Amino acid sequence: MADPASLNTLAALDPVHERTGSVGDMTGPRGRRPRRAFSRANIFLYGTLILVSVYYLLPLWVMVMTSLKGMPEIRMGNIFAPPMEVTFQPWVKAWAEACTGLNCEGLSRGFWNSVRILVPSVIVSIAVASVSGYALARWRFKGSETFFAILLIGAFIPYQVMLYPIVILLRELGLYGSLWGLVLVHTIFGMPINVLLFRNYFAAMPEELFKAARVDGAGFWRIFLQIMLPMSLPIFVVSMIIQVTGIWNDFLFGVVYTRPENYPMTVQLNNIVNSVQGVKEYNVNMAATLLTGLVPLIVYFASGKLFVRGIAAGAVKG
Amino acid sequence: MLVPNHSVRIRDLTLTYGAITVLRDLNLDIHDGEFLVLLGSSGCGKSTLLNCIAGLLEPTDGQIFIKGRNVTWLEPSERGIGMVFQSYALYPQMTVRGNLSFGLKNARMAQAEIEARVAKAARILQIEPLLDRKPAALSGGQRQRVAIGRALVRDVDVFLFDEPLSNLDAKLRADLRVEIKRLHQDLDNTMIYVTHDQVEAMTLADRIAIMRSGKVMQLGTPDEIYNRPQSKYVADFIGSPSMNFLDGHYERGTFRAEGFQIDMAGYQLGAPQVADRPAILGIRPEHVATGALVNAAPIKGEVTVDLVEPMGADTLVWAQVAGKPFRIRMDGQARVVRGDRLTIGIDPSKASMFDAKTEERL
Amino acid sequence: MLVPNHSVRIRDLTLTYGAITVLRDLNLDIHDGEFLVLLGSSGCGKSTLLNCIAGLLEPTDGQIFIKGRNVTWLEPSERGIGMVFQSYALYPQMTVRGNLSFGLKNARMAQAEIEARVAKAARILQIEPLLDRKPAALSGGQRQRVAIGRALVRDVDVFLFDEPLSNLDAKLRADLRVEIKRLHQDLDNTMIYVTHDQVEAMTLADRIAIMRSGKVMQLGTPDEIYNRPQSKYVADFIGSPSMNFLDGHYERGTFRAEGFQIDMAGYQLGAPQVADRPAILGIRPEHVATGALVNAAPIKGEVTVDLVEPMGADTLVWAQVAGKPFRIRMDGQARVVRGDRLTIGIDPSKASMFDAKTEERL
Amino acid sequence: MATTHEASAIAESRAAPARRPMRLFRNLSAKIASLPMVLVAVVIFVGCTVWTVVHSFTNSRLLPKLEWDGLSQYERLWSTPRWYVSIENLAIFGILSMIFTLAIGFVLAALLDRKIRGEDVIRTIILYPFALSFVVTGLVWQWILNPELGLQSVVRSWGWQSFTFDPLYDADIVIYGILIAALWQGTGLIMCIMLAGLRGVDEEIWKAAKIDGIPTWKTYTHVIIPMMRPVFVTSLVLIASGIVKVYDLVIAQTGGGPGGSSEVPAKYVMDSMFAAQNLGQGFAASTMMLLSVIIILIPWAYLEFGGKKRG
Amino acid sequence: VDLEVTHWWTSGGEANAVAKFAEALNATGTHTWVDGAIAGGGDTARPIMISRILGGDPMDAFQFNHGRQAEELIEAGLLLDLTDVAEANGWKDLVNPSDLLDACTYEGRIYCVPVNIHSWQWMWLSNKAYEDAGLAVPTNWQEFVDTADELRAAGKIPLALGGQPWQSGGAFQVMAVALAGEEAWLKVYRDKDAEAVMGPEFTSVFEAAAQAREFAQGSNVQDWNQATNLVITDQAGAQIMGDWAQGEFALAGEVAGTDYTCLPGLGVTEVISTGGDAFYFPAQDDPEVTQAQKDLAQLLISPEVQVSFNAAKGSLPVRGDVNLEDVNDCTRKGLDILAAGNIVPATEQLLSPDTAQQINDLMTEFWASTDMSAADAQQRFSDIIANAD
Ligand SMILES: Nc1ncnc2c1ncn2[C@@H]1O[C@H](COP(=O)(O)OP(=O)(O)OP(=O)(O)O)[C@@H](O)[C@H]1O
Ligand SMILES: Nc1ncnc2c1ncn2[C@@H]1O[C@H](COP(=O)(O)OP(=O)(O)OP(=O)(O)O)[C@@H](O)[C@H]1O
Ligand SMILES: [Mg+2]
Ligand SMILES: [Mg+2]
Repeated sequence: MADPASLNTLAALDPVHERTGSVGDMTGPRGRRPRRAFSRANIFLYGTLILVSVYYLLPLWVMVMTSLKGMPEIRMGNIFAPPMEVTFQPWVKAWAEACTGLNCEGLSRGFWNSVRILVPSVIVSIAVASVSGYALARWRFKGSETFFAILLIGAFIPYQVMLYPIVILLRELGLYGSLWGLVLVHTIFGMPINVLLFRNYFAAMPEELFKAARVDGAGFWRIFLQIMLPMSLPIFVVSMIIQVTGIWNDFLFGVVYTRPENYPMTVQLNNIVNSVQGVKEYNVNMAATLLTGLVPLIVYFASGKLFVRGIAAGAVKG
Repeated sequence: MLVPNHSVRIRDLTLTYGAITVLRDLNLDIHDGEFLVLLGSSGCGKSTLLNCIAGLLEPTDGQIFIKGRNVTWLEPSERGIGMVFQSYALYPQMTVRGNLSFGLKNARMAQAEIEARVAKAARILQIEPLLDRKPAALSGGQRQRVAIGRALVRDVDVFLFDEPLSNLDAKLRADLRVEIKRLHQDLDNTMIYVTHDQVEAMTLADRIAIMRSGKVMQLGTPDEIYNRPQSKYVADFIGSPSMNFLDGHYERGTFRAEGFQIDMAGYQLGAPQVADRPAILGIRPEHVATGALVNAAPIKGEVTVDLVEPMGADTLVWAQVAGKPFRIRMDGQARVVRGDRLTIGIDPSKASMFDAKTEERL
Repeated sequence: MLVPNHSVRIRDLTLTYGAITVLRDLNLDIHDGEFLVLLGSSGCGKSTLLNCIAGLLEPTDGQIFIKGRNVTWLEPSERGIGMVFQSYALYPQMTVRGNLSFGLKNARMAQAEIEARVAKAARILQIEPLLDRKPAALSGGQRQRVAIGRALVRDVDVFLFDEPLSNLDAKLRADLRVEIKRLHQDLDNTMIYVTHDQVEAMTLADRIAIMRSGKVMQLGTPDEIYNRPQSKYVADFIGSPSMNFLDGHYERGTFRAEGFQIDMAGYQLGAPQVADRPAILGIRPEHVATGALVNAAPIKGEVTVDLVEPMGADTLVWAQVAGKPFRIRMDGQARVVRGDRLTIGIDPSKASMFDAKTEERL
Repeated sequence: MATTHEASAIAESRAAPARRPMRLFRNLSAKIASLPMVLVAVVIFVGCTVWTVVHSFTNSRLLPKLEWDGLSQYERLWSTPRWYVSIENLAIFGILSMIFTLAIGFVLAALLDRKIRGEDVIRTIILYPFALSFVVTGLVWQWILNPELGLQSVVRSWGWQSFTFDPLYDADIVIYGILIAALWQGTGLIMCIMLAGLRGVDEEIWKAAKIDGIPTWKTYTHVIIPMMRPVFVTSLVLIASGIVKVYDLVIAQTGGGPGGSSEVPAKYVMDSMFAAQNLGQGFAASTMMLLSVIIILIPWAYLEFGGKKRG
Repeated sequence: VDLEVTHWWTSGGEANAVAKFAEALNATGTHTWVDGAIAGGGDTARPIMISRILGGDPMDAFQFNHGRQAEELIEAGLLLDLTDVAEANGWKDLVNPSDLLDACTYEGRIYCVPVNIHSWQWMWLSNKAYEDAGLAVPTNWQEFVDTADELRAAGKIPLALGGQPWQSGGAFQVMAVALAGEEAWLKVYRDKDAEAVMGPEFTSVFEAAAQAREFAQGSNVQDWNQATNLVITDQAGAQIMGDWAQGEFALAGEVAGTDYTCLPGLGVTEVISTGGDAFYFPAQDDPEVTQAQKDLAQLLISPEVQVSFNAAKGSLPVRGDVNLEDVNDCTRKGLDILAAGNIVPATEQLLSPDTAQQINDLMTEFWASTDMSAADAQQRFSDIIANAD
């Protein structure tokens, strides 16, 4: 096999030998390429990410720091500086003492209202959306896609357009002012995006599974409950996060479609923030803001990776 | 009635998606206890047909009978069928036992009966030790066994398989193929099996239906399909490596092509009288005699080896005849290399001849 | 130097992911112009090895030489390799032409040169009419041709294929296999080809490397691998239907098993002296003589047919020997049915014998 | 043979219930289950929209009334300077926020996709603002951008006396001040979607590009981004649906100021309906918003869905 | 009976005042005041109120600026007719000035209770700010204009102005009545005479407004009371704001005359407008509630409540027969002007909310952008007036 031609080739490669070591003794680079921990690319990459993180964290930092300062310190100093003297008074005030009109109970009054709104709204809206998404993905009927298209366009309609007609609608249904009326409104407005997510998710699930279940004699509901549901944790997490944040943060619906005893926390927040008494009490405002944002934030931090996974399954495909 | 006992009858089945017609006036009778394989290239409508039989797709027109019952409008679960899918389609969150009993529970069967059936199916398929595992903890072959078990427990008249082995590797595929064959021998159910793997089709089928664009091209035993294909399409489709085709003319008992002619005396014509016409002669690579066997063949010739593909048990040799590639299948122990001259022999009785225009068998 | 002209040399290659060692001290020399197939079951590290050669994975230890150059630390594009992937990995938004020329443009090649190369590759692969289509408008086989073209235009020394045909159906797979083989004959490049399909391996390879858990079990020509497997693993792995194994004892030139014994006189032992020990005898189904050939075989016996799998060109018969399934491959024209008694003959010179403990060839 | 077929077929069809069941009742539970969706689509989205459009041709004031007033609400709308300011702002805000959200979202996702350490932490940091409402977002950024207390004063206190950054009090750039807050709140979600999209890209594509010697950035621009079209479309839909509704943020951050320079259409609608008690005007403005949405959506829907049917 | 009352009085002084109502109602023993305060001003609160009334689940009473805002609700029969209470208690005689009650009257029936008189026509000046700049506190608009530059030089904002549109519209309207005179003002605001807008009187108003715009540079606040706070903390020299600003001064412990100075009608034309707040009562089915609503209506206008409420709110009582003792300087001035009958109607009574909104928008734009000339603004103002209904 060692013919002269091959020797020629080797000779021609000689300059290379000098650079990378000869074949004969098998020297030269070996194993993993040596890599500086601080390569230029890495510095750029991590540098950018750190800068970005600072930008995103800055407001949170400002909120927390401000909420721990007293008013004089705020007026004097730098909003980014940590408090020289930590005080929890603003938190106490925001939670329990801040006044709106005659009510001086702070946010505490709204918190439980928000919970009472949140729980049924999230459950009902997700239940309805998931069933609809499932029907759209797996049980198409004549016109179902048209309804879905309308629903999607509905996502773009400004809420203001529907504020009045829905008031009238709720009045006719006798639900106006009740908690269930509000649940209905949240279900309606959460529908487009959630149905889209669920539909895409269920459509991406193997069709054969669904067929197998039908052959096994399972009907619409049984397939949904026993086959689809147990496989849909990620998308439920995504949907839940979107609904929890959306509903918890809602102000307009909460205030337009219910009565004061049901006003959610955001109404209190708005009241605290907008009831300026003399100077704005920024520390109280920030504490109130943080308190209000706590629930969705916790949900976010807790759900972590599932969210990305669910998004991947529900938003990207389809 | 004198007709054979039909298990599944399909009458004028048509299925369209908007403007696309996937199945067109399809008729098919499947005998009781028969193993019928639907074979065809991708997209020809095999799965669609199977789904129609299962009731998972609604036909646009036509009727489907199972065991003499018109099931066209029945729910899948009421048709007495079981189905096994390519992707196994096991319920991922249930154990194997749960998977097997799901359908039975849906039918509100008594617990004791369910257990008995699951146990029996598990025994038959040898998956008893796996009953409490979840599908994720099973290998591909085991999963497919469970999927088969799911059909088994339901004690159905007709088994439908949609490419059940495609997701398995070659080795496992061969093993499971044998198991399915055995299962059929033991159960004597009707089985309809979709595949596009012809080895599977040939080994498993009692009869094969070759499909093309929503129509059945030929329905027959593997032997018929292989040895007496009714059209060039079927001839080309079946057999790997595929049949060699030679273009030429049929003239009074002789096939003439550029550079040679073959006396078709031993060939059994489809019709007593065949007029002269342009024709195509098809010869399977393994029907080309080489070595010692050449002498037994009526017609001989010589070719040059272009390419050699050793495949273990046998060796495929590529040569040229009339300017077109010509495949010859030789024994695995044959030692040939590129450039060798090879004497070959052809036996017209093992060949197939087609009309050049209609591509139908002559 | 007297070493053969090596195109790719791999020295002590080790790759670990944390605690998992995927490749362990792997050495492999691939000749210039050779078609080497890496064959092994799923997860044995074939792709990992290929990716190391391509420079897509960094080895933990060891060296890689291509054409005598130590490329261990070079970028993939500088190694003079082209790679073809199972999923084709075409750039979906570019036309075929764009796919072929993207790499060249990036290397700032002159426009005229690029065009010439693309045209040449397109001619070789017969994809000229497709040049202005996007991948989505191509069939699987066409896509894979384009993917090969992408390596072709780069005029590389070494082609790497990672299961390029797995996504294609059987028919197309067979066709493309031949094309790759032809391509290799025409180009005379070194090709390293990963597959777990043994037919592919057998037909394509100049040499096959059988891998198992990150090690090369046997490296040899298809003929060597098939006929003289060095271990039971390799023997079992190669060949479909797989080899029949009989458990027994090797005692002074004779293989004894429950119920029968075989005189191993014709068997070529690996070592001149082999001590008595428990052994396993392996016989390929196609090496079991039947019909007229039985008389030529030194050892004869009789079995009952359990199951028949007609496969067109040949027929697989399942029987039992010493209580274990025993496969026999017969001619496709053979007519046997379940229950038939069959006389078989075995030729020890075509058998393989392994140590029962080490499973190595005796 | 043919006659036997016929006979048996007839026998079979006589014996069995061969009638096609009523279409309406097939899969009844699926239809019942879809009822809420159908109702929402028809009653709420179509019904309320029609209601609004109809009332935009009336002179409804505090209460909706069906007193026809022709096109006068529209004439009035298009002769109102504030409306022009609003749509101009929305256009600037919309285009910029689309571009920046997509760009930043993608770049961040691409950075995170580089197998970096601490990906989870950074992803959470970028995503968390999405949990906060626009009201909160507006407040915090109003606070940070406040020239007397926020960023500007801090930088000045470091000695850079001439540093000026008070977008919320400068009519010319106030919309950018809002944009900063909007981006802070919204990019996280888009980044997540993009990240998911990037993770969905076949790894072999990357390998192929590496072997072709394509630099990473070029692989992104020439291969990956074109591949992620559906992801970009989803993102765009999400961003766009948010943009049309931008209201809370403006209210919380600037209240439309300074001098009405950060007005947006949604605010115009709200103010017309409730402050000016001129419902007809508000409805006319909403109708225009809706119209613009439809004008944007129809070509998109046509591209997305129209093509599929033909192919 | 629990009576839910919705209002947007949430600033310190306002809340204090509302508390007087609540105390009075709770003191009856039979009724309870349920407070439904919504912060953010009328623009936030109005949609909520209207939705609730429309939705068929109204509150029991709500605060509104009386005037033309509620007309349609009355037409639709959604509000409680208070005529019987009014007649029984002789509101007609005791409400002073009488046009306050007229504003509550629609086709001869009375639908609301006026609770206070608020006048817009005030300018509030910080004595300390002028002192710091070494200046005398101005006594009229001209003096203010003359000293503005010096004040600015001393690092003070001459004129504090918040960013809410109604503040801009209001400040302009105050300047208009003060500088153009009552007659010209009425021609424009009441008679909708677009010609008058282009007349010399209003030309000078617009010029003055353009000057004022200069003076207001630098007051980067949004809410009115933050602007007031600039005056309280002596960062700004003056603010044009209604008498409700007094509540803030009071809350900050400032004393009229010593800490701050007030100039009704900008010290030029000493009139006050008789705007104010009123309470409406949505019609309810439950007769018990209806009775309670009427009780509340009567209570709101009762002398004791009027005194305590208005003292806290810094506004004037709606009845002439109550005696406000120890009122401060400014309130005294207001009462005197009221007694002298130098009153003009409030703009809410003259302009529809729609027109008011348009004017506010124009003024907001004008105050904020230095590139809109006085003449341009005048022209656009005239267009709005020409189209006003
Ligand atoms: N929902 C659908 N809408 C339109 N056409 C469809 C639809 N489903 C299937 N088809 C078309 O019907 C034809 C038959 O599809 P089918 O799945 O039955 O093929 P197949 O023979 O099973 O192929 P494969 O071997 O790839 O599974 C295909 O050409 C396909 O494009
Ligand atoms: N990133 C990784 N981290 C840890 N283990 C890995 C990783 N990638 C691969 N492996 C492991 O390395 C082993 C070899 O993988 P490789 O992809 O090379 O197998 P293969 O022989 O190509 O198999 P296949 O035929 O399925 O492609 C597998 O067991 C796999 O689990
Ligand atoms: Mg199929
Ligand atoms: Mg691999």
